[in-house]
Amino acid sequence: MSSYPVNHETVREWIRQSQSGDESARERMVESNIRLVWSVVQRFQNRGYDQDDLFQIGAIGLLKAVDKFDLSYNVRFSTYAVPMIIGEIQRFLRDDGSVKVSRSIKELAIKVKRAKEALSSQLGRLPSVNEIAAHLDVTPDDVLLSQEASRAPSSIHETVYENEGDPITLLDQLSADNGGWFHQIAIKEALLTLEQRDRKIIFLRYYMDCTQSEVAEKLGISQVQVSRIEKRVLLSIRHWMEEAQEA
Amino acid sequence: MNNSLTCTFKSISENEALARMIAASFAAAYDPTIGELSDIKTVVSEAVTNAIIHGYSGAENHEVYMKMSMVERVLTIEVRDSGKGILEVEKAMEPLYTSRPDMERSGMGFTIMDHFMDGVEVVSEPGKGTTVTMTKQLTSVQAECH
Amino acid sequence: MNNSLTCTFKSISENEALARMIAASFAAAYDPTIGELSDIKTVVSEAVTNAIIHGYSGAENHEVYMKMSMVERVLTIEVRDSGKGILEVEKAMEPLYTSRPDMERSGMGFTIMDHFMDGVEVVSEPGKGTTVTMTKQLTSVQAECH
Amino acid sequence: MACKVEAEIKGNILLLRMEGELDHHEVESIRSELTQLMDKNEIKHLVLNLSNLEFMDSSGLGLILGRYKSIQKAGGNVVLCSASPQVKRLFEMSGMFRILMVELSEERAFSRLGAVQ
Ligand SMILES: Nc1ncnc2c1ncn2[C@@H]1O[C@H](COP(=O)(O)OP(=O)(O)OP(=O)(O)O)[C@@H](O)[C@H]1O
Ligand SMILES: Nc1ncnc2c1ncn2[C@@H]1O[C@H](COP(=O)(O)OP(=O)(O)OP(=O)(O)O)[C@@H](O)[C@H]1O
Ligand SMILES: [Mg+2]
Ligand SMILES: [Mg+2]
Repeated sequence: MSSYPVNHETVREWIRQSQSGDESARERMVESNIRLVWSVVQRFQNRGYDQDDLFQIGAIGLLKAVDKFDLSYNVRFSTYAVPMIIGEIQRFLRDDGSVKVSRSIKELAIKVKRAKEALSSQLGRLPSVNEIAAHLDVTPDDVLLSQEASRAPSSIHETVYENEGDPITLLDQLSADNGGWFHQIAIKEALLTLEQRDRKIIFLRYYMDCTQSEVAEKLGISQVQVSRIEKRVLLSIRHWMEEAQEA
Repeated sequence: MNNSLTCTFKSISENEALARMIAASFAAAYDPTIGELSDIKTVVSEAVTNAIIHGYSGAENHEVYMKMSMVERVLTIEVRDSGKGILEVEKAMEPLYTSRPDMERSGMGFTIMDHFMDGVEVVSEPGKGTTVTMTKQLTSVQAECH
Repeated sequence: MNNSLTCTFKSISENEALARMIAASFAAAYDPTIGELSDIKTVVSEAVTNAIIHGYSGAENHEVYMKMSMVERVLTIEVRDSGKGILEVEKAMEPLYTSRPDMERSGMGFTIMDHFMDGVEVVSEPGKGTTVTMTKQLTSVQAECH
Repeated sequence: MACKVEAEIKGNILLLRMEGELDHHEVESIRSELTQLMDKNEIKHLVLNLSNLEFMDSSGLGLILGRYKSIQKAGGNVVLCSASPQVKRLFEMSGMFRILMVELSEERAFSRLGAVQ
């Protein structure tokens, strides 16, 4: 990149020559300001445009600045040129830029969903955000944003009814035979497969309705331990039941 | 690389999505799987929703505090409100327990947090507020494809 | 709907992207145009990068504070550091002025903030830190479907 | 992303296709619309297509359970015909599969309910 510091007076001389029709002076002005244009173009990264294209547009802004710069004012050329370059690029971007985010995000969200599915089967596991971004050739930011952005304000508001009295659990509310997460019978069978302490914990928790702390006290262990064991056991019961169902 | 982030936002329901998004952005730098990311978003949603609807009973002029930190790929998320607090934490954490069946809550929030994270700790003082702290070890992408 | 969000994060360069994402998520709820969203991300990036590389000279153990608020579709973003401050704010804001040509900075940060936002205010005290406050009126939803 | 709900009524069956993110914020506004819709059209059965629902938390569970209760009172059924793994996991965790019927497509859900009617 040929870009070098040029002294103030030389710049003014080149502008004068350029404005009176000297093409080579005009070219020299462009050459010596390449860095300037690039540093503006950089700021428009990630807008889905080719950097070289933006550079061309920026260079047009620069030329306009050369042509319009008023030598009778005592400002530096760069001070005048930077806004012209930015303005030129912004004008170029404006049409596309005025699309609402919600719309473009929706389109990307669909692509992300497809990529997610394709990569999952290809990799045999869920892909990472970066893998999806690489696959679609977009930034990880965009992948994230497409997953959750543009939340339109909701239209209707509902009245909240206050109910006095004891809180009712869902279990109470769901009528019929629902006694927890499990079929009563299946769980009995599953329980038989457990170690004694584990079985006891489940028994106390789900048949005797004890809290985790109560169980902890009864068994002389901490509540956190109860919680851990319970989690592990529930998982193993679920697996057991799934297998039982498949069999 | 370890990192930390704290933020504070208004107790309006719109911020449930914002909190999810912030959490996802914070975690994204560690290249989590989409599954981990979705777990993280879900538990943040649960904790922040609880702060808003239970802690502050839906009043919008309060603040919810969230802190995230990552140390050696262990993610810690803390969600705090200065709301009404929980009288019996144990009971509140039971699956299907809800104090607001009238609002069609299902009482699954804490259970979901428990399942999706490696650890969940709830500290609450009636009249003072509630702090939920959750941790999760992220898998490393390499570790998976041995 | 008005909203506000404050956050604090470590002065590591990874958080430039995080800050951008947070700002984008905050603004996205107001359905900005793509151009507006890019502008917002860019200026947050500029201000946070300045705080990290100039304010804290790249030291990673400090904190950057960011506050966003939205009132009647006017977005205000404040980025603050407690770093070394700016001696001559006027001069610093001139296009192409940089104190770090050695780092290949181009001195364009403030100029970009100025152009992408409706207003930029810089308050700084040497030795104390710098606060950059920027505002932008988002286009209204109706304005585009004429 | 906001939650979009597409409703389709066939006889006394209401089909809901949900899209986006179903959290507490979204549920608040959807619920009242939904109850109105169901009352006005004397809905007996509900078919849920959640294949495009990207996110759901316990608020969504509450919404579905709430509708389930009123459907159940009317002697109807709630049929799930599609959901993402994330949503399925929540259903599993909360025991929802015990009260929901599961079918592979909207068509099959309809024909099954037709048979039940
Ligand atoms: N931040 C909080 N402040 C005060 N009370 C809380 C808070 N979080 C939870 N609770 C209490 O704990 C109970 C259980 O919370 P949990 O999230 O498990 O269920 P829920 O919020 O009632 O229902 P769901 O989360 O399924 O919609 C709540 O009903 C409430 O009484
Ligand atoms: N937060 C800050 N703390 C201390 N000094 C700052 C801060 N922000 C900016 N400055 C000073 O202001 C100057 C101009 O900032 P500006 O962002 O315009 O340019 P730059 O950062 O040097 O280069 P560029 O942003 O183009 O990479 C900086 O070089 C620095 O001296
Ligand atoms: Mg909850
Ligand atoms: Mg800068």
